[in-house]
Amino acid sequence: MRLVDLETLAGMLPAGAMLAIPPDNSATPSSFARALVRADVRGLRLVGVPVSDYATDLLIGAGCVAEVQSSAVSLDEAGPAPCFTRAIKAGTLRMKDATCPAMHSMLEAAAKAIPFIPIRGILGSDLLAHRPDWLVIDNPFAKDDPIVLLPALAPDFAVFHAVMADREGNVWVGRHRELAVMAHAARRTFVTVERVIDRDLLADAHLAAGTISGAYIEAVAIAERGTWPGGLTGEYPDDAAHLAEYAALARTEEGFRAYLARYVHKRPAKRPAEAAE
Amino acid sequence: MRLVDLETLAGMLPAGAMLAIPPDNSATPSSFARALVRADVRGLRLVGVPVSDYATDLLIGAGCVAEVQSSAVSLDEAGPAPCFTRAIKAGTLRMKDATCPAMHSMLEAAAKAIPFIPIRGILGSDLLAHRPDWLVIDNPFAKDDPIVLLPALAPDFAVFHAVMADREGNVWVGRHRELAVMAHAARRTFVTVERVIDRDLLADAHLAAGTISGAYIEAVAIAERGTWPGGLTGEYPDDAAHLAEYAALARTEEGFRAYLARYVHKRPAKRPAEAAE
Amino acid sequence: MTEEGLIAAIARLIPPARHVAIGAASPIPAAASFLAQEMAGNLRISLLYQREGNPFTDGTGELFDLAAQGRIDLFFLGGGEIDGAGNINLIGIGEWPGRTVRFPGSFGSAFIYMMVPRTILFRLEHSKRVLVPRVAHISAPGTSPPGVFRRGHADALVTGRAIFRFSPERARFTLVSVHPGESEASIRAATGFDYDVADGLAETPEPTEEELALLRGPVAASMASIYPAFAARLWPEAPARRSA
Amino acid sequence: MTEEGLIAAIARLIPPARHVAIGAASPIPAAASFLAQEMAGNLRISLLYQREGNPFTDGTGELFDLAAQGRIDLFFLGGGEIDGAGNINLIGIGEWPGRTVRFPGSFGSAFIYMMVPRTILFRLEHSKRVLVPRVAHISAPGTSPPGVFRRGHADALVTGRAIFRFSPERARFTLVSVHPGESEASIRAATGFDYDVADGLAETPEPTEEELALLRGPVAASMASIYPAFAARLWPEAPARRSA
Repeated sequence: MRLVDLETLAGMLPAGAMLAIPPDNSATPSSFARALVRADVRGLRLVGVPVSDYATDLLIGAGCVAEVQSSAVSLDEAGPAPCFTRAIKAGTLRMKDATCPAMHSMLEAAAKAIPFIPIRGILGSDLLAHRPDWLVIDNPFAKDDPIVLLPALAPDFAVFHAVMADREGNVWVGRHRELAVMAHAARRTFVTVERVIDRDLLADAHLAAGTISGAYIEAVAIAERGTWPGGLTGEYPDDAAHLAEYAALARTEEGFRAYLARYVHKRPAKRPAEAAE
Repeated sequence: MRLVDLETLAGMLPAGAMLAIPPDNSATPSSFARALVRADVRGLRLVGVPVSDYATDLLIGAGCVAEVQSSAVSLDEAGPAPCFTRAIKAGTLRMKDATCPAMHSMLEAAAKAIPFIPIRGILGSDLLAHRPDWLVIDNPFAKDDPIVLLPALAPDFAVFHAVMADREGNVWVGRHRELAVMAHAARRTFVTVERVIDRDLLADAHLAAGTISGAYIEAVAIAERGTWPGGLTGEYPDDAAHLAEYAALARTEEGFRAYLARYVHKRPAKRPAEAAE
Repeated sequence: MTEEGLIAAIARLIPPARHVAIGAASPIPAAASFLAQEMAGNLRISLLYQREGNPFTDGTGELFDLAAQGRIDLFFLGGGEIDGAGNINLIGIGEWPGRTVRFPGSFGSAFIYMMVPRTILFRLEHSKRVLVPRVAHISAPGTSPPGVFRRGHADALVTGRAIFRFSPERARFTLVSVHPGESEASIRAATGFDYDVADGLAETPEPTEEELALLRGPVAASMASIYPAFAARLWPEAPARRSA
Repeated sequence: MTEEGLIAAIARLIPPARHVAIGAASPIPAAASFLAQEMAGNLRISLLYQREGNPFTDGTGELFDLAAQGRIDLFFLGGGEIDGAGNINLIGIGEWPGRTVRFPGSFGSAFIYMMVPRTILFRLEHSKRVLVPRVAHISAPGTSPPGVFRRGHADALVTGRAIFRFSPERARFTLVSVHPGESEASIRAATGFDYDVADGLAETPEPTEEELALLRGPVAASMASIYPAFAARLWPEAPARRSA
């Protein structure tokens, strides 16, 4: 495990990479996304685990994204994702629509290194016609039982934010097991954390149960309040006012540029939230 | 969730049930197995998650078992499982041999309620010829790529031992996620625990990460030192001397009967280990 | 109809469910479920994507596994468009994937609509824009041909103006209740799809005193920890949050 | 050969692996891995089914997923029978499933033998009973036909008497080293399968001073927490366990 600073971590992500990120209700790497904008990484193929939010919309607006694969892109209570919606209407974004359990299953298949996995439902949804990579077969274990097969999805990178890492690169994610699945599925995993602790997370039985082994983690950077404006369970709440401000500004190209100037490229000293960024 | 005593819990398991139990290195329900012997439950179909140990051997010796599906049955350092070996040679036990990751995958498929799941490997193993329920198909996503499909395995019951439950039936299993898979896969789950605590396991972020929701748990019984002679991580070590004694006694039918009389039917007062049993 | 009335109307539809699950950004279904829990007692509520009151310890995928296992009796779904055959569209309008109007995306609908025995469709806006003859794109189908594994269908469609019941055999809604201030004619005028009208077409009852007391007491307290903005708006006087 | 010698001999086979995993009840492979780690530095050791030193937080299935992902470079397998084509039998002898002799069962062998790039076969007993011309039942095949997904094969077979290397192309072992006290003839007499003999057939070296010091120091300490009985027998004078 390498402990690097946030800008270095963003610089380690090559243009065109397929990058899986979780949404805010999990542990969205918002500070990392802003650092990617600053690093001007282009052509990203974003994977929502299983949906996408602010970080994805920001990267789309900043022109960093070629493709999104997700079950939904929205700002939740703050409404539709403005840059995403604009890009879809403009036809400038390749969108691979999915459904939440399919996103989970495709990543789980990659984590198990099996080439495909079946899933119930979906038959009769127009999603199928637009996912030539999803097949329908007859269940070999039954008669007249059509079922969807999904291919494994192994992202080049998984990136998420977590409360803490230890010196071995073990990362505590609590009950957010989908982050473990992401890390197992992805070829390489980067993590931003609130803090690095000196004790061994795997040595404490209570903490170990919510820990991802450092075996899966390639690099860690400290990013205090790294999910902001999202919240982090047990640490700080959502910043609903900021998300509303983002939603309002991002409604226009000019507003979005103003947002970038104010909150991404310039990092105001008066926002202690992101001192480390 | 119902909190019952151990003998009641054993009595809730019907004859002929398919019962998944983990081995000692996970959280084997040894006290529960002894209670099943006392309750004389017959015709059990045991599922090893993914292997089987003392509890399985004991139940076989006591005549409670019609079938074992497992990747291995042994007493680990204490050597071969004597009653199992005897029953196989006598042809009195239906054995469905498997391999560890297949046991995990079949249970994971049941937990996801998908009818089957692919698995790499196994091709060329004689296991396949003896598992007509395991199919080989051509991977529909590739050319000339044979792959094994396993059916989902949903046991009637999952039973395991854990450190603690709370009043809502939430059960802390720590890093033993295979116990969560078992509980998700099985139609009904019984748990024995060292103790029932008054605080809510899901309300503590550290404990919640290692907790199975009470939604999956049908009944809980207190069985102090419930994995004995196995150990329980963080609580008590293996009792290697007792396992060696079991292995020696169980080598003959007469010895096994003596073991039952001494340690199962009669519960010696001088063994504080199992006061609750 | 007041939001409290809507919540009470939905709560009455929930029994005999024993386990209801609720997706993201669904304060009214969540409040209805808490009310049904207070009324009926033995109801388990699983809230997806909520920091508080979240029973899932196996990640955000666990809800879908639970649904697939048949352990969830009732789910709530919305739709950018909902048509008279029960199809829902969360994708968009115009050329795929929504070049004219883009909705957020299908979330879990394509799966969960077919996995749970009962779904309550809920959409506050009741207009010809939302309730259409035929959705532009199907996120999740209202019915499925024989042979397709499916546990259930829409049970009801609740809007800000009325309540419909759905017949999967006929793939068709029946108007069963109009909210106060609405009429059979006003609903017909606002609905883009064709439907039947129940013989005993009723007016959706206002909440009872008991329902109101529960809403403003324990339900408000539960909601305050999960949907603080919503709870503060509806019940500014409510007691402090109770632990979920 | 002493057990320490055997451990050192196996340790020398481990590089250039960066991640080695070890199954249940394998004290000698575990000790060899700890020694290789001390010698080489950057070696990750994953111990299955051990209370201490267990890095798996996703259950006992995680090791197999790791192996499937190609994240484990080297694994150790044994066998009730091992034949000259590298097939291993952990099932038994006689009518299936082992009516004459029953072994414990196949454990993960049918999978992991095909998933990891390198496997070291280890069996202390070197006899015609164990090393047979053809195993009675195949738990895991030594080689696979073209088209079958397989990452690797046996790299070596280590017994209490000798070391063989395996050629997957020829599905055949080559004797490369005999332990002190053994000879080319004594190995031939004790081996049930046919094999080749390396041109430069060597004697397995005794452990060096450095290896012995590491074994009796840090390796003994690591082993004490994982295989206490084994460690106490081999190294009764060793320091107390260090935390894993």
